[in-house]
Amino acid sequence: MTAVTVKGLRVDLDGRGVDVVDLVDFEIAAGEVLGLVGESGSGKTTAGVTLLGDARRGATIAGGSIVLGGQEVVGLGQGQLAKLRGSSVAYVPQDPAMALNPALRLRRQLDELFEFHRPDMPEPDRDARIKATMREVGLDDSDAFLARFPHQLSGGQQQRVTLALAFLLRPRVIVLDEPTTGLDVTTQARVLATVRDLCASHQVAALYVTHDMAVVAGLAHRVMVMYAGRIVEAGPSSRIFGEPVHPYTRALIAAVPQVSERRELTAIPGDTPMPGRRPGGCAFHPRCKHADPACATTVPEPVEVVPGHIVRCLHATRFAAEPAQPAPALTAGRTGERGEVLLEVTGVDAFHGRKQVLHDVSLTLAKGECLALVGESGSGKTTLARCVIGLHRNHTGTMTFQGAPLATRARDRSRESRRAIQYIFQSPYNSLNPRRSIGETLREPLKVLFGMSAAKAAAEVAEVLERVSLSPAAAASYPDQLSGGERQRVAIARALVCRPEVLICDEITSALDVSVQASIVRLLRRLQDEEGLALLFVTHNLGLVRAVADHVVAMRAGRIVEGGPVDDVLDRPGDQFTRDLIAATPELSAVPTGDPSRLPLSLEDPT
Amino acid sequence: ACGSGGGAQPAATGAGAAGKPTRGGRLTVATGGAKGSDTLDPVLLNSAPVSFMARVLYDQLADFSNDLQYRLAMAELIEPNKAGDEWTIRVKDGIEFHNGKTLDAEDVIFTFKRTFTQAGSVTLGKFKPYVDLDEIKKVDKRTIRMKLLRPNSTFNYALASPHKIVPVDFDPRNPVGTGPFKYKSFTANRQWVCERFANYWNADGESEPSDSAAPAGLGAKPYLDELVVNVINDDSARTNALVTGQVDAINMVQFAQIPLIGQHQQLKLLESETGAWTGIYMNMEEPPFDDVRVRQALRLAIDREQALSSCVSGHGRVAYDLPEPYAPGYPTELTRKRDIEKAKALLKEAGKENITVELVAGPVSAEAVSMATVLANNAAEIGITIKVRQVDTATLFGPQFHSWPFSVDKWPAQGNYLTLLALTDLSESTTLTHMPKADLDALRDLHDKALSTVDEAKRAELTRQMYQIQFDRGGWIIPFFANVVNAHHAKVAGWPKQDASGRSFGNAHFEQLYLNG
Amino acid sequence: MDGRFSGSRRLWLVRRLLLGAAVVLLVSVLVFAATQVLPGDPARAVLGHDATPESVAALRAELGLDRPLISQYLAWLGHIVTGDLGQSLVTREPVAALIGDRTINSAVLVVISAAIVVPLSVFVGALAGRRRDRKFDKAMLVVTLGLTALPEAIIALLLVILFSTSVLRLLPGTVLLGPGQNPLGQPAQLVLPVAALVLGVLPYLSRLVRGSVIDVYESEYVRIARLKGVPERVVLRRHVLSNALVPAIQGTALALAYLTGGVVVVEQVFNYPGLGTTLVDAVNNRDFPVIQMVCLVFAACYVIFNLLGDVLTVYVTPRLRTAGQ
Amino acid sequence: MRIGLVLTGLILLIIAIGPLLAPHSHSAIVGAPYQPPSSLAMLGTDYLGEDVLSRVLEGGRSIVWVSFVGTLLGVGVGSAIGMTAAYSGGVVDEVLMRAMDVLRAFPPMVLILLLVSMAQAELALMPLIVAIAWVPQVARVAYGAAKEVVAREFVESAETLGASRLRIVRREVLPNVMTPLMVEFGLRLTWSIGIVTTMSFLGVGLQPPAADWGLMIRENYQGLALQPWGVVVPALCVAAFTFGTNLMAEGFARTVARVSPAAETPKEVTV
Ligand SMILES: Nc1ncnc2c1ncn2[C@@H]1O[C@H](COP(=O)(O)OP(=O)(O)OP(=O)(O)O)[C@@H](O)[C@H]1O
Ligand SMILES: Nc1ncnc2c1ncn2[C@@H]1O[C@H](COP(=O)(O)OP(=O)(O)OP(=O)(O)O)[C@@H](O)[C@H]1O
Ligand SMILES: [Mg+2]
Ligand SMILES: [Mg+2]
Repeated sequence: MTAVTVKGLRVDLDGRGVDVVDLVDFEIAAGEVLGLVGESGSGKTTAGVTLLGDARRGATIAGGSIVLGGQEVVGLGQGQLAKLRGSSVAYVPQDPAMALNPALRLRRQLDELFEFHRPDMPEPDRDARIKATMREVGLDDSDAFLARFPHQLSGGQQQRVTLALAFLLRPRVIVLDEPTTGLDVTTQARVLATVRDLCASHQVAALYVTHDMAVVAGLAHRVMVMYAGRIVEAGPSSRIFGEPVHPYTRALIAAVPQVSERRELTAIPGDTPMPGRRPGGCAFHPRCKHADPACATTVPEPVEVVPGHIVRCLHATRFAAEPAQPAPALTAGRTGERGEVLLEVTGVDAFHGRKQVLHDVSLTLAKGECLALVGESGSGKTTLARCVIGLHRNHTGTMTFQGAPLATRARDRSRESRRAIQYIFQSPYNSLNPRRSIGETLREPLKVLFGMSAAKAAAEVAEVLERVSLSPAAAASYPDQLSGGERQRVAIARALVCRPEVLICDEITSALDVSVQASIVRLLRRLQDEEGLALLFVTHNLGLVRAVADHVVAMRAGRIVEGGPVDDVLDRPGDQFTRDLIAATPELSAVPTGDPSRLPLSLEDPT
Repeated sequence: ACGSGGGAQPAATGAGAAGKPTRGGRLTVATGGAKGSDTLDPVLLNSAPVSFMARVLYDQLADFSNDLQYRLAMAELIEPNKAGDEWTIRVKDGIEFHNGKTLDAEDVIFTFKRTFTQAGSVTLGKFKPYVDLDEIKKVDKRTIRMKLLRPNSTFNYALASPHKIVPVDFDPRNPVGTGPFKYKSFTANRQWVCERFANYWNADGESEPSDSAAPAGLGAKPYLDELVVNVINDDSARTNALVTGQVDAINMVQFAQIPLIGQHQQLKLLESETGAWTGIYMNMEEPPFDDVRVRQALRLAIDREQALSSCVSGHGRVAYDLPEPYAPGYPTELTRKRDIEKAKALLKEAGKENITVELVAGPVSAEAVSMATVLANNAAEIGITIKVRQVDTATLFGPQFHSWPFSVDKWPAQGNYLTLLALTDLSESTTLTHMPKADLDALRDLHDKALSTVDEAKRAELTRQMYQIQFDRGGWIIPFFANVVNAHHAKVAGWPKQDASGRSFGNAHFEQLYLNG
Repeated sequence: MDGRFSGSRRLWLVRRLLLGAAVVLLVSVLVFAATQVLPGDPARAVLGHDATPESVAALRAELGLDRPLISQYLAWLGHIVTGDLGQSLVTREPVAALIGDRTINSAVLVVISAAIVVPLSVFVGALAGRRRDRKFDKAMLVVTLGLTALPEAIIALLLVILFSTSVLRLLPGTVLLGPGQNPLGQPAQLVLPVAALVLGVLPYLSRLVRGSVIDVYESEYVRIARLKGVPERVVLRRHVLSNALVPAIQGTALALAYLTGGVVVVEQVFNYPGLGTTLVDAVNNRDFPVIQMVCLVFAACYVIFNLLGDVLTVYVTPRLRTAGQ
Repeated sequence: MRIGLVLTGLILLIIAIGPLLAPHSHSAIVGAPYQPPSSLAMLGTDYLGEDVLSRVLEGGRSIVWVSFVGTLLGVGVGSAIGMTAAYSGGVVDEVLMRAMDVLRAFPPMVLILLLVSMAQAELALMPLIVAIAWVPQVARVAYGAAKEVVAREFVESAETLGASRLRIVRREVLPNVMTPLMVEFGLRLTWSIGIVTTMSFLGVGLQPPAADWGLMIRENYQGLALQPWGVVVPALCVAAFTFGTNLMAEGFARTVARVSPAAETPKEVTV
């Protein structure tokens, strides 16, 4: 039974006649989970919220039809939409911390749905339904819990509350917009299981929006791939991940790092174009390695390569006939002797205020090696990294660089050690001064560390930009003119311009799309090979660890629980904690079905 | 204090014609010029409102009428001996204080003692050189005899300028006097309330001439039951209060607001010429004013007509640097014409061309600052640049008050030039002009001579000679005598025609006012 | 976890109170120092131009102005602590009596103004914020901009001209209040001063409310509420206002503190017997104990309003209220 | 914003070339007081008989000078204090910001009243007085803005290089709080004009015979009924200037800074 049918949907930016998404057709059956994937900016959210008859400020639904349970949504008035929303179609937002009203208690926010959609429902029934739903999403159903305010919940709990809000009135359709992005892998796994369970048991049709291919692989029955506002490929999960046809889909999949095997990550060159700047013909052609002149001029029509598998590519039939995706090259981990130890951390205890967040942490980093630091959120990875660079002052224990002790504060350290150890921050948006040009940003270390004149520095800047594969012309631009990936390259360049020996990278790819992440990772590996850089690579992404690291150290609650060569740890995890972590990480290569038995963890929330 | 304030009911109600003259009722007026330091202590009077209020609460041995004629008040006799150094004073019989006590010689003696002992006493100055406290003898119940330290044949004038008689054991917190109204409440800078004193000694006395004198049959003065004086220092706000009927009368009407009041039929103006003056003084110890030619040049440079027109819209009379126009011996023939050329020549002679001086001006009167501005304007024409620096009164009267080289001050009319001179140029401690010794000695000599003669004509002649010195070499620039303007609602009548002292509200003769009910 | 404050909150409150007291104390030191720098002295201001050196010296001695500064200050502070606010140098009356009813008068003015301006601003601001960029909003922006373009003194003058003396003769343009008289006894007199204060604060506060209403309207949870099918009017009432209140509370605290300062100008224009006119007089007379006390009252108001604002903010913000639990 | 530019430009034009156009000296007495407009005095005469037009043309200088320099100084010093406190944190932060709290406890008008009485109304000192009134308020705003910036990673990045504090404040923090500070400057300028006018109006500002719009309002208010131009024209000039700068600040804030300048930004409540 079809729950919702979308045909020819188009959303325009107001007054500019520019489409954000167009030509979107799909339907979702009751109980089915449809995944919608694509790089950032491709139009996923825009397409998703149209099911609620909504377009964000500055945009309007310009055409097409959305039939939901026999009712046309496009063109409904505010009042009718209000009736529909929450009861027939519900929305689960990306960031639960922002989506829950901080001034209202949970019960109030849940009860509100009855107030406007089921005004006749008697109070005891409401209460029963609320409690049942709370249990279904794996939350405490006590009155005390319901009397809490949103800020009194953890991120995972908040996300579950948004799920409860969405499922409370048993809508036909539910739109989930990257509901697990902010969560760590274990919590993510639990939330995913909840979603799948609820959809199945209440026969709710779900549109699951995400940029994380691996998540969809384990959850969705069918998957749509979106690029530049168009659905470029759609089909059953098994087809999309097993036999992808569109070059874009293939490239996306090749960029996803895997925990189970070390493989060469391939990046898609370039960035997703913004609405209004999308190229003619096939929008993907400038980034496509198979593009021919026709691609630049002809708009591809959807082609059904096998029943239920549709591809919007001029060469769809040819690609479909080819053997599916050449298996990604497996690479060997680097082995052999560890080099000279550069950085040594011994017995570090660190505190935030009175709270101890690191307990007796020790590790060593050798020349030319990449040491990954993994652990769930809040385990103290960032704190440790900041201790090393001298930004976190409240700690005890010793740290040495090439045998010489490091002062607590960066400012008190020798110029030599300030040069030799460089730090790259997580957010490319925050780590560059928005008011200074890239050139100025890159000259700053040269000035501070070497007192270099601007003229001499200019040459260095141009050179370092080339090393991170940016054009020297980028020196004149400002951060907001660059994409996230480009900014992160600038951040790397700022570190490299000091000619460091150790790079500390704190989740430097977590804010980026997989394809961009792949290119950054490749860059780092290249630098490592060419220049013998030592890397302390902080991440919670085990796939990445497999892809880049030589050694790995796992942390939990401020303690090191396990450490060793990557392959040893990931293939034969010694600690239960590491095992859980690996199990919770969604994998692309796993059997792509909606089979709940594959879910790694039970539903109970341990908190 | 008393709880029922004056503003509780709108004062003047209804426009148009006034009704029949009636006894009783409450009069609400608003005054400007009040200060936080105002008190009802009659030896500390230092603002316009307290000085007219003192006339309401207290009375004097002698007084000046509204045209500045000397006359006896509570005294039935004030007489000097031949040498003018011994005075006999006898008070009238049966004058009653507000507390029921009868005025007698003890009270007069007590008042003198109090004047000498109270810190900050402002009337002390004029008595100090003459009165010997140990030589005041009570002759009988109502008579005293005073042996002065030196002759002063105008001692009676000193008694007629403010010298309020208070009863023995006077307490300023509960002031008791012999005036027509008695104290009810007082809050400095805010409100005074007083009520009719039934046993007013001068209830049947002659009233000051008025255009709307009380009809016979209205009974004994005062006619009003209660007098409420509100302080509204802001000139516009005060006018507004009258216009909107919140008060029945106001004083110190700014000349610019006369037309505004004229628009209202039921409002009447009360304007009077006075002998009060605001002067600019030059400190003769300080260059360039140590040179008489500079002083005269400035006196020649100022455009008196323009000053009169600009500062008070022409409401006043031109003056020629000599104060006290009502004083015996005032030389009306001593006048000056504006003469730029002569002024320039004088400056050239003195070698003081193109000089710059600072004039410290403060708000001593409404016209003080504008006068300074006009002078600065006029002086520019003779090559003197005057920088006007405006300061507040606390700064003006601050420690430098007696040593500013060039500043302003204001005086009410004293009625007698000898009295004024003793308080200003001749006083060693409070002089502002710091006359050079030669002139000072000459003036002192003339002053002493005048005081030791009881011959009025001779005294007038000596006074004239002193005026001449002032005119030729003095340090004051007095461009005009400003009028005082009051305004009142038509329903309040009985206002005196004239108020030469400039104390406002018809020299505070509230006892002769009545309401047309 | 509800209404009552947690232990750490109570500690916070105590800390804030102490801090506030310290601010007031420092203000007193500053004002004392400032009064020492003022040119001129009270003895002269009292005595006027008839002052003789002896009388000034006598008065100075009597007023205690000849003692060393520190001992003057400490003596003053000692008296304050024991509840004796000292004596006016000028009138020799107890300062407490002098400023007592004026404080009440000013407070009446401020409280009435606040009682009008706060709900009005919330109403206007919320409406404008809701109709963002529409006619009402634009009109409101122009009006508030126009109002801020006029200094308070000029607003007050305009009001007098319009409603009292020249155009309409509806309301008294001057306030006449006997000592101890209740300003509420004559409401007509209060209209214009209150209007001047309200017009002075309204632009600031209503735009603050508008800004925060818009912020909240833009927030994700309001979008989500709409996507839950909550009707628009409930969105405003329940989801927007409850959260937009916080900046409004802070703004109100600031506005109240500002009002207490604004009374200086407005009282002056309307001859209103309050703290503002008292301060102007005291400064002119160099009446140090009064200057000090009035400044202290102002500072204390500032501290109290801020503290109240913070406490209220904590109270209506669940995140802050429940912190530390 | 365009209207704002035009108005402000107009006023600045008056200030720049006005004195050259003035038919009389600003302090010359050209006739009787409060004369209605005539060929001699096109806007009539004022309370002393000076030419209103000449005084209006002359009278903008002081107000613009005092409010502009005062605001610049106040915003400059205030933001320096705010940024230093925000960046340094710890004791410096506490001491500086508590000191600002103490100053903020004086309503600006009260502070100005005290300062003016202390210093007397010297034109040269008046900007300083206006500045002192603004410093604590601006410091608060700059502090809030800078506090957000100093927590950002590019500041930490500069710290890992060992850049000096001054360098970090100047090169990393300042450029990022520049926009709110400009907005602040615009608003404070508007308010300074109001304050300067009010000071003159209360008689604690410039003193006669100086020509100054605020002073003119005070001087000629008495004669409003006789000769309204002496009050109306300077009041309009002040209003136009305030309105102009206000529109500009508002426009700047909306277009460049993309914030709605809610006057003084309410502070965060700290736990
Ligand atoms: N109302 C709008 N006004 C302006 N631009 C818009 C609007 N809605 C969407 N866009 C633009 O359209 C593009 C697609 O936006 P959308 O949020 O749908 O992408 P997305 O795939 O959900 O990206 P992400 O993964 O980053 O969430 C983006 O470049 C966005 O900037
Ligand atoms: N500024 C802070 N104040 C107090 N506690 C903090 C602060 N920053 C971090 N913590 C706490 O310290 C612990 C370690 O935090 P840290 O940021 O090092 O973890 P992490 O492993 O980097 O986590 P993530 O993967 O989420 O980045 C966490 O419990 C966190 O709540
Ligand atoms: Mg999205
Ligand atoms: Mg981290």
